[in-house]
Parts: sequence; structure tokens; C-alpha cells
Amino acid sequence: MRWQLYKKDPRFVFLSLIFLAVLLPWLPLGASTNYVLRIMTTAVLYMILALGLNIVPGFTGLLDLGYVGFYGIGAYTSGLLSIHYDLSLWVILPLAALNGALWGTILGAPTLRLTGDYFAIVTFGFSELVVLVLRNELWLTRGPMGLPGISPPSIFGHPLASDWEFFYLILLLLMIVLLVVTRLQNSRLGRAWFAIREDEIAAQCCGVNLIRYKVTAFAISASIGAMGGAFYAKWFKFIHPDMFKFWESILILCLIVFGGMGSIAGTMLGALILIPLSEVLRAVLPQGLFNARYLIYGLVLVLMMRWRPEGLVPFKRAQAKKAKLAQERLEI
Amino acid sequence: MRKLGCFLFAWILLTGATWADSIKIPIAAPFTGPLASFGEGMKNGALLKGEEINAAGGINGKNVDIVLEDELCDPKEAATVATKLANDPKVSVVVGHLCSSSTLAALPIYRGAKLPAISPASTNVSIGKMSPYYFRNVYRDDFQGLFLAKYVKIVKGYKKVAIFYEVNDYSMGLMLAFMKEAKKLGIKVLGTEAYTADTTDFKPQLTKFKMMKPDAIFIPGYAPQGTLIISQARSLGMKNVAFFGADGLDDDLMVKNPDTEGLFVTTPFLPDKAGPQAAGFVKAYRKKFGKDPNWFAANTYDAVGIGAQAIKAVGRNREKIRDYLASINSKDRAYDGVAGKTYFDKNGDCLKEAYVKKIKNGKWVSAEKQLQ
Amino acid sequence: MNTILKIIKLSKSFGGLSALREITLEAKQGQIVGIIGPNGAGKTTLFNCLTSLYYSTGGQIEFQERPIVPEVAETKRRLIKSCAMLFFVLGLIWVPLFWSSIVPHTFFKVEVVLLGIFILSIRFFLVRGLMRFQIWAWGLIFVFLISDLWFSIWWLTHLLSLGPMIGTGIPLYYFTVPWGIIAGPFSIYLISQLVLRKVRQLYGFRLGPDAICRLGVARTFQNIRLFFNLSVLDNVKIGFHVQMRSGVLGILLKTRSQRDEEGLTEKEAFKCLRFVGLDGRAFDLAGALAYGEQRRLEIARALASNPQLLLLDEPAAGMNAQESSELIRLILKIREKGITVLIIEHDMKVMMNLADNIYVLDYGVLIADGTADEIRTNPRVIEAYLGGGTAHAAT
Amino acid sequence: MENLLDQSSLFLQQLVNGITLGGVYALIAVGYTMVYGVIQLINFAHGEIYMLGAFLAYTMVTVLGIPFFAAFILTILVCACFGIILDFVAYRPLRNAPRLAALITAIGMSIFLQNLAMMIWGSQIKSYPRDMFPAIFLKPALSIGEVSMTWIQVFILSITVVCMIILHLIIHKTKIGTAMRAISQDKTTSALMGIGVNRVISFTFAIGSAMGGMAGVLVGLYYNAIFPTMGYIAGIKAFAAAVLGGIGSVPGAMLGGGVLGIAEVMGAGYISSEYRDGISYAVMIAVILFKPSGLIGRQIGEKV
Repeated sequence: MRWQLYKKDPRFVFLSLIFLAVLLPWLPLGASTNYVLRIMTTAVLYMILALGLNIVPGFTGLLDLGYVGFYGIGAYTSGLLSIHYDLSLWVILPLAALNGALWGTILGAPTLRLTGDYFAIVTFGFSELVVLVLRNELWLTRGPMGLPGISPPSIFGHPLASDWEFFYLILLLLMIVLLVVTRLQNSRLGRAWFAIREDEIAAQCCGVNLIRYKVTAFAISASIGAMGGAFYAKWFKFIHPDMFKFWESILILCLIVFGGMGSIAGTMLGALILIPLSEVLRAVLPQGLFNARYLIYGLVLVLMMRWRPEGLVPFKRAQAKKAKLAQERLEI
Repeated sequence: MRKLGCFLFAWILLTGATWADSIKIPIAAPFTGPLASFGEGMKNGALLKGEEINAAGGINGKNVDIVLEDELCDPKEAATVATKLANDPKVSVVVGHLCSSSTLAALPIYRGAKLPAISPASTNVSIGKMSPYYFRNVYRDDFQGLFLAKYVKIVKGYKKVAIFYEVNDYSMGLMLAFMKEAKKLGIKVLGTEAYTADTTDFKPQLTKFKMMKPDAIFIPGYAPQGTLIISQARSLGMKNVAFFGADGLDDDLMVKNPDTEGLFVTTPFLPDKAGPQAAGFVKAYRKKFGKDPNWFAANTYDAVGIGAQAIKAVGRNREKIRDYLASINSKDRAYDGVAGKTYFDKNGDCLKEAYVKKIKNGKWVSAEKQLQ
Repeated sequence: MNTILKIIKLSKSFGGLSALREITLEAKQGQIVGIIGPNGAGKTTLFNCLTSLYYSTGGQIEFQERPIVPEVAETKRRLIKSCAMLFFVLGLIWVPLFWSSIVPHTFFKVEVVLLGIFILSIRFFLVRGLMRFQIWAWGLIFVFLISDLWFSIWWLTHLLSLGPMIGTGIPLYYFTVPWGIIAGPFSIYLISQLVLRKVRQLYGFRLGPDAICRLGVARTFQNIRLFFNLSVLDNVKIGFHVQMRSGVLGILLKTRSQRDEEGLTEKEAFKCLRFVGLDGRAFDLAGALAYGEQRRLEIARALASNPQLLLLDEPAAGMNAQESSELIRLILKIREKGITVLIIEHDMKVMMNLADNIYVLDYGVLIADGTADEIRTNPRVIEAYLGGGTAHAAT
Repeated sequence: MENLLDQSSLFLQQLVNGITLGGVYALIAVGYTMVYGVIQLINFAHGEIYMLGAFLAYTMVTVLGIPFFAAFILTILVCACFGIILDFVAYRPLRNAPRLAALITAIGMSIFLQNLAMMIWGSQIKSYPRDMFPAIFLKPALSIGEVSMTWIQVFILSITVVCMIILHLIIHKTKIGTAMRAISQDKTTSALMGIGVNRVISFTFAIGSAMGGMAGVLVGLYYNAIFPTMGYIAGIKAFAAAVLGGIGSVPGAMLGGGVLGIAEVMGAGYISSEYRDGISYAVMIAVILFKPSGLIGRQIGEKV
């Protein structure tokens, strides 16, 4: 009896998936293992970013177009800290998360009173301003010269170099973020967010302080984005303002829309499918049509909203499954 | 679980390398995107050199396969392309990366895989000391800025100059070098104004320059924005102000615009000033592509030549090729290419002469007075 | 039986159209009070003003002697307005002084100019907040007062080092001396007032809907506002939101108190569902319930926040006879728990044998109040309801 | 004294540049204002229609050899049809979907159109051929001392003013104008009153897109540079102008465009040209925060 229950339990499904991922570096892929590993590391990084962004549109129903601003803030925090003070990744991650949360609150507090559309535009303005500051404040970020020479992360003194080490590191980060997001989802905070998403007026009358919970959602989402940025800087060893353009926000938004806004499994699935897709397209598409990839992402957004707005793993079905599971657990 | 498994399998097929035995020399440059016209020059130069090598029996009997890798001048793409090349055992030397930001992104990956790379077009100053595996057969921005300041002072004799730079590493590197030398030579820099890659309205900044009444305006940016700046300046009534720029403006796009009469730029390659092989190269290039080669084509032609020569000499081991390239470090051992003699210093940079050419009634013509 | 809710001369107008005019109403502890009236009489508007979803334009509401909607005297409004204006003017003078004294000494000219604009815009934002009695406005004022004080002291002590006013060439101390004389004492006085709580007390604050729910006022809605994509159990758990204490940290570290609280909430939620007879459907989505069950779920959610006062907005609408009699039994069970109930309803059968006291609203005006029998025979009520001169009593 | 003359003529020239830029932003902003006014949707893809206008005129003149003014009118018509198609394909099915869905569709369409143009016309900067428009455009129409205003600037400003007047008349005097205002108040009720809601909304899209396409051609003429990503930046600035003027009011869009154009040029001229785009973003955020109804707009009350 306990085994059937276990089989359907989402936690078990995630754990087995991650266990399978751990085997990936040892699969016999021959020459292109590193290339495959690098693509999968990017995919897992975008999974983390998508989980972070999912908290704002997915849980609370607010469209956040400025997510790449926090991603950039996290990356530059990590880059600058490791160049000037040579801190290790384990010190930088919490600092980057705090910095992201700080900026999330500074942006969120005054703007979360606005209606949906205006809020989306203000977050968009914020991320463009972040890119401008990153590009023009030479004294801080060396502007368009970028930040080369960021030291790679090191565990117990051994600096990580090969791709499978980075892959395991990003898997570890994914598990931490997954833990955080699932705990939040099934807690008082998560229910308050879902209430805000379903019906703000009713949520208010149930005692949910709208502004406070929206700002908390925004701050947590920003800190996860900044953490992703911190890893990215350490992994890439070079960051440049043009890497944090508006397009990244659209790509991450596309992941959660494709996967299913509000459902954790859907967001992860979305990232797992769409990110490697761009590499496959690079091999398939002829030389000239190279930026046709962005065309396809734009199309995905339009078609998904048209025919399946709830995404691959609809939030409603996930809730029903969760409720069924709770019922069975109660009967045992 | 089932979905994940079959997905991975289908994917391995796609990225599995083709096993036919030929020497692969990849060219990493922006073939699409805003700077596609520069990438095109590199493509033609490399293809031409590839044909010539194969016509002469290839390297140690094996044919040379020129592979074009498009990186859109975007650091993220460059890193993905670099990983792909670093993992390909058939690649032993890379000719590539035009934009400095994508070069900086690819550097750590090449160093990690001990893969030597020769850049025919990346002129940023800070790249040299970054990695022992990186060489380039083009001069650096600071040398170019210094040369331009000297040329402006001695040959043109301008006293008051304004600088209109684009906010990117190439353009700012040139500006800083030029201003340092200009201060030494007594040229007064009236002011500097900035623009971004996607600006089209330069009138506010140009109006400011108009009021300063400079003798000349230095545009260290790229050609697409250069033509706009010059024609918008002319329409603002700045008729007698001269314009000059660096290798970024050296492109046919400038010739099509009638306002750019009298514009002069520095360039590493002039058909009539270079050696005898240059004449052969220019004829072959015009026959194959129907237009004169710009300096990107010439430098890439040389870079592929240097790479082929290294492979011929020491085989396909990456470490040995790197040592061979590092050994070309003096004038007598230099590679005598189309764009002059190329030899590398300890940072992998090279010291090459710079020439000046200008637009005279609608054609690129080498300037009368060169500065040696 | 002390009065739990007192509404004095409450009025609300949507720009010209006055929905409520001078409503005075009382509810005693443990009583069931009914509000009836023809459609568009302003009943739902009254509920929305009570739970401050709307800002009422006049009058006062007190719940257990605590002011929900503060009574704003005209003198207070004028004092706040003048204080806001003075602050606005000081701000306008302060920013050019800030620029002129800071910019010459710094390398980051552009950044300082932007900082000045930013501070100026925050001051505009602040004046708007003051005008609408927002609490955060007072917090921000405190910060600015201290910065004004600090700068006036710094300017007065460094008179000689100040250069000319930017762009005009006039020496700066022509401005900083009068500024110091005005701003210094004014800041000190206002800070002391803030600290001694006098000004803050004078200044009543408006409570938001969530604060009112926390005080113990729960409500249901005329058109059902449930969280349809969440399970029935979760809907009720959200009702428990005000009674739970776990914060972000507690959740992330899954501390013992957080786990216990979740377990307790689950048990309580089941009890609530059993109370309204929905425990069989605990794990279905709220959207999958029948209409009557959704009505009862909304009541269960309202009860979950352990209210003293329950506002029911047309609970029996669209229900057949059997369902409404069940509803009456449920409301009586609620009253036994000691919860005061305020009902808006059209179904006379439900109102007549439930409500101890009934108020009748017509076009935003209170036309009658009293026990069920008095209302039944009151001519004005009949005329309002049935219109014209028909005299027979409403059934 | 001489310096003062220079300073003032610099200021006047910047003002002229600012007003022209403002005129262009106003033309694009009208598209945003009308669409948002009627169906409360931020039409992200409107910037792309502006870009398509510029490229259509370019193709018509260079490839099809149509004379300039004929191409100008034709571009306006084609853009109008394109606006209708865009509404029909992307927004009509989502008429009563949640606002988040419509917003995401708009972003998707904008990305799709941008890259489609990049595939068709390539991503290099193209410029209108010199002989395409009558040579008189480049000669200064009136010049006082250093300050000069070319005929092309006069042409842009006159067209902007004419369009605004026509639009104002349409909205306030014609039957379809009243229908538009009715729909912006309440879609369902106006449908009950017998207004063909979808027909009127398509008409709104048509006018907005026509103006956007016109602005595209004018910008191609004035700055002589068109490239596929020009729509995205100008679009956001035009939206900032629409919000600044008061979303939903046409005179507001004109005022907002003018103010934003002048603010940007003065900012670029006097404060710092690196933060040129930043100024319009900062203005947008400040206006949304402090005065969401904009300079002229009416305060939209929240009805529970």
C-alpha cells in the first residue's frame, strides 16, 4: 500500500528525476559529453530562474517583465565580490540573494500598488535601467569592457574546472531552490499567494495583507534570480552588460508559460524542453536563419496563450492531484 | 522518465561529429546580426585561403575544411560556440572572434581546453595578457589610437578635435588611447559624447559639437552608425568639419553615402602598399567575389595561412601548435602574409604597421601622405 | 448586551451619485441584525464601506469601541493640509540648495543631480500620502525631518565653504541662512510632536480590509468569491490566515512551531467543514461544488477567521426552500457560538424568523428599523418595496 | 556676449530637435492610447507595426519603384490592414481571457514580428536612397542664425498636428467615435446597445496602426536609418509618452510625446548622452508612480 502512495508523491518523482540526472555525465556520449553537459547545465540554470520567476506570475498572478534586472544584479554582485575580495561561491550566494531581495523590495514596495499592466511596464523600465547603469557606470562595473577573470567556484580548496563538476553544483542549487519553493507553496505564505492570484478582494477580506505578501513574493523571486546570476558569473568567468538584455526576461517568461504557470513540475519541464531546443535548432537551421530561434519562442508564447493558457502541466490539475494525495495519506 | 530518455537519445544523433578525416579550421565571427558585413569579409578571406591550400594539395595530404561558426557578436553565443569547438577533437586551431566582448567570453573556454586561437580582428587592449593560448594578427587599439593622434597632428594639423564614441569596449578603448596621446601632442579635445548601438537620432549630440566648432570629429565606432552620424551632421549644416575614424569605419557602407567625402580611417591593409602577394590576393578576391577585399578579408586570409603553416609544421596536437605560434616572435621568423609581416610578442599580440586611406569622390583610396 | 458595532452618519458618494446618506446603525453582541431594501438601495455598498473596500466619504464606524473608519474633523484636515503644503515648499527650496552645496565637491555630477531629482520626487509622493492620511507618510516625514535638520546645521556651520548657487553665481549663504532659521526649529518641533504622539493621535488612520478581518469582522460576498482552483480544504485554511503566525523563516526551516500550527489548522479546518456539513467534499476543488455547497463553503471560510461579527451578503439568494431552511438552521447554530450576524437578504421568510432587529434601506437612506413585526406593518417599507398605494402586507 | 548667443542658439536648436522627436513619439503614442483606451491592452506589437511601416516604404520605393508620396499613402493603408489582421489573429480570441494572457500574447507577437522582419530584410541598418524623396526636404526651411529647421521637420510636425485634429474629430464627432468611447467604458453593455464591438475595435487598431506606419516612414526619412529592432525601443518610449499624457486621451498622447521628446533631447544634450534612454524610462516610472492618470487623463476609479 505504502509503495503506491509513494509512487504518486511529487517529492518522490523529483528525487528520482534528479537521481537520473546525476548519472548523466557518465552516459557514453563520446566526444560531445562536455557539450551536452554544458547545455544541460544551462537548462538547469534556467530551471532555477524559471522557478524563481514562477513565484510572481505563477503564484501571485502579477506579470514581472523585469526579472533579468535581478539576474544581472546577482551576476555583477558575484563578479565584483570575487574580483575585488576573492570570496568563495558559498559566501557570495547568500550575499547575492540578499542583494536581490533588497532590490526586489526597493522596486516592489512603491510599485505593487499599481494595476497589473502598469506594474509590468514599471518592472520592464527597471530592468532596462539596470542594464543602462551596468553599461555606463565604468567605475563600478567596467561598463562595456565587461568583467573578465572571475575566479571559478571551489569546494574545499579544489577549484571546479570540468563541466561535470559544474553540472553537479547546479544540480545541488536546483535541489535547494526546489526545497524552498515547495515548502513555500504548501505553507501559509503559499496559500496566501494563491489566494491573491485567484481573487485579490476575497483574499484581502480573509486577512491577507496584499502589499506585504506581494512584496515578499517579489523579494523571494528576486533573490532566487540573483542566486542564479551569481552561479552564472562564477561559471562563465566573464560577464557583460549585453548578456542581461530584455530578451532574457521574455525567454524565462516563455518557459513558465509553456510549462504551466503556477506549477513547479510544469516550470521545470518547460525549461528542460525549451532551452536544449535552441541548441538543437542551431544544428538544424541553415546558417542564415540563425535568429529564427527567437521567432519560434515568440510563436510559442502566442500559441500557448491561444490554445492552452494553463500550459503543459496545468496548475488546476496539479492542485486536484495534490488534494487527492492528501486524502489518501489521511486514510492510511 | 520515458520522455527524458528518448529525448536524450535523439539528441546525441544530432551532435555526433561526422567522422570523415579532414583538418577542420573553424572561423568564429558574426555572420548575421548588426556586424554581418565584417563577418562576410572574414568568410570570403578564409574560403579563398582554404581553396588555395586544397588546390596546393592540402596540409600533409589532408584537405582543409573551413567551418563557419556564427556567434552574432554576442558573448553568450560565443561561449556556446567555443565549447562546441573545444570539444571537437578534429579542431586543433581556431581562427576567430571579431568582437572583443565575444572574444573575452570565449577566452577562458579555449584556455580550459588548451585550444590555440588566432583572432584576425579583435583589437581590444585587455585581451592580450588574458590567456597564453590567444594570438592575433591585428594591431591593438592603443597602438591605433596613438597612430591616429600622431597622424592628425603631423599630417592633418588639426588643433581642436571632438570625439563621438559608441558605448562599447572597442570604441572606448580607442577613445582613451587617442586622448592620452592627444594630450601629449597638444591636440585639444573639446568634448566627448556617447551614443548606443541602437541610437538613430544623433542630432542632440551633433548640435552640441556644432556649437564647439571643432576642426574634426573622431568617430571610433562602427560603420553602420558612422554613415548616419556624418549625414546627420551634414544636414545640421556642419559642412566644413572633417571626420576621421578607425578600422571600424573601414567598410563599403561608408562609400555608398555621398556625405562621407574626405573621411579618412586607419587600416591594417592597403592593396597598393602591401607586398607582391597582396596583388595576387586582390586579383583572386576580386575574381571570386566581385569586389575589393577589406582588411578583415586580408587578415583572415593571413590567419588561416598561419594556422595551416603551424599544422603543417607540428601536426595537430594543440599544445605543439601553441608553442609553434609562440615561437614566431621575431621579425626574421615572421609570417610574410598579405597584410605585411606578422610576429607575436609574449602576450600573443603583434606589432604591425598601420596605413591610412580616405574616401575620394566615392571610392576608398589610400591617402597620399602615409606616416611611417 | 454591549453594542459590538456602531455606525454613525456614514455616507458614501461615487462622484456626485450618493450611494449612502447619513446611515446610523447598531448591532448588539450575539444579535442577528437584518438589512433589507430594494435593489440598488446601497446595501452592498454599506458592507463594502464596513470592510473598507470603499473609502467612505463621511461618518464613523466603531467596532468594539475601536474606530475602523476614523472621524476626520475639519480642523484636523486643515492642519494636515497646511503641514503638507509647508513640507512641499521646504522640499522645493531644499533640493537646489542640496545640489549647489554637494555638486561642486563631488566627481559624480550626474549621479548627484539624479539623486536630487529622486529625493524631490519622493517628497511629492510624500505630500500625496499625507493628504490621504496614509501611515507610511508619517514614517517618511520622520526621515526627511532628520535630514533637513542635519543639512541646516551643516550649512549654518560651514557658511564659508559653500560656493555660489549653481548657474546663478549668487553666494549660497544668502539662501542657507534663512533656510537654517526656518527649517531647523520647524524640524525639531515636528519631530518632538511625532515622538510625543500628540500629532499622531490627532491623525486617525484608516484600517485596510485585512486589518479589519484581523479585528474579527468576516464577510461573504453577494456573488460568490471563492478560490475556485484550490481545494475546499485550502479555501478554509486561507480563512485561518489571520490566526496563524508562521513567517517566511519558520516556513523555510520547517520549524516545530510551524509544523504544529499546520497540523492544528488542518484539524480546525475539518471541524469548520463538519460544522457547515461539507466534510465529505474536503478534497474536491472549490469550483466542482454545487451552488448551495459553495455558499456554505464561503460561510465556513468566514467562520475560520474566528470572527466576533459575521457579515452575510444575500446568503440565501438562488436557494430552494429546502436549502434555505438548512441555511436558517446553520445561522442559528452560528448565533449559539456567540457570533453577531449582520445579514442582507431579499427572502422575507429567512429574514422574518431569523432577524432580531431589521433595518430598511431605500436609495441610500435608512427609512425604518425595528423588530420583524414592526417592519412588516410599517407603511413606508411597504411603499418602498411594492411601490404605489397598495396597503396589504408583504408576505 | 558671444557665448550667450551660442548658448541660446544651442538651446533653440535642441528645442527644434526635441519637438520633431516629440512629434514622432506622439504619432506612435496615439496607437497605444487608442488601443489601451478601448480594450485596456498594452499593444506591445504596435512598435513592430511602426518598424514595418518604415520597411514597407523602403521596399516599395527601392524594389517596386513606386514614387515616394504614392508609397507613403500605400504604406499607411497596408499598415492599417496589418493592424486589423494583428487584432483578428492575436487579440480577438483572447477578448475575455484574463489580462495576463492578452499581455503575454502581445509580447509574443512583438518578438515574432521583430524576428520575421529580421529574416526578411536582414538585420543591417538600411537607409532610404537619397533620390527617393524630393530634394527640397533636406534644405532648411527657416533658419535664424545658427538654428535651422529643415523642411522634413516641418513636414513631420504638420502631419502630426493634422492627424491629431482628424483623430480628435473622429472620436468626438462621428458615430464610430462615440462607439469607441462607449466600448472603453463597458464592452458588454455597448454590445447590448447594438454596437458591433469587434468591428469598432478593428477600426481602432486600423487607425492606430496607420498612424504608427506613418511615423515609421517619417522616421526613416528624417534619420535615414531603419533596422528591425527600431520598433522595440521607440515602442516603449511612445508608451511612456502615452502614459505621461494620460492613457486613453488623444491630446494626452500628443502632449506626452512632445514633453518626452524635449525631455529626452535636453537630457541627452545637457545632462548626459549615455543615459539618454534611461531618461524616458525614469520619466515613465515616475509618472506611473506619482500620477497614474497622467497629465490630462481622467482618474479611473476601481469599482469592486
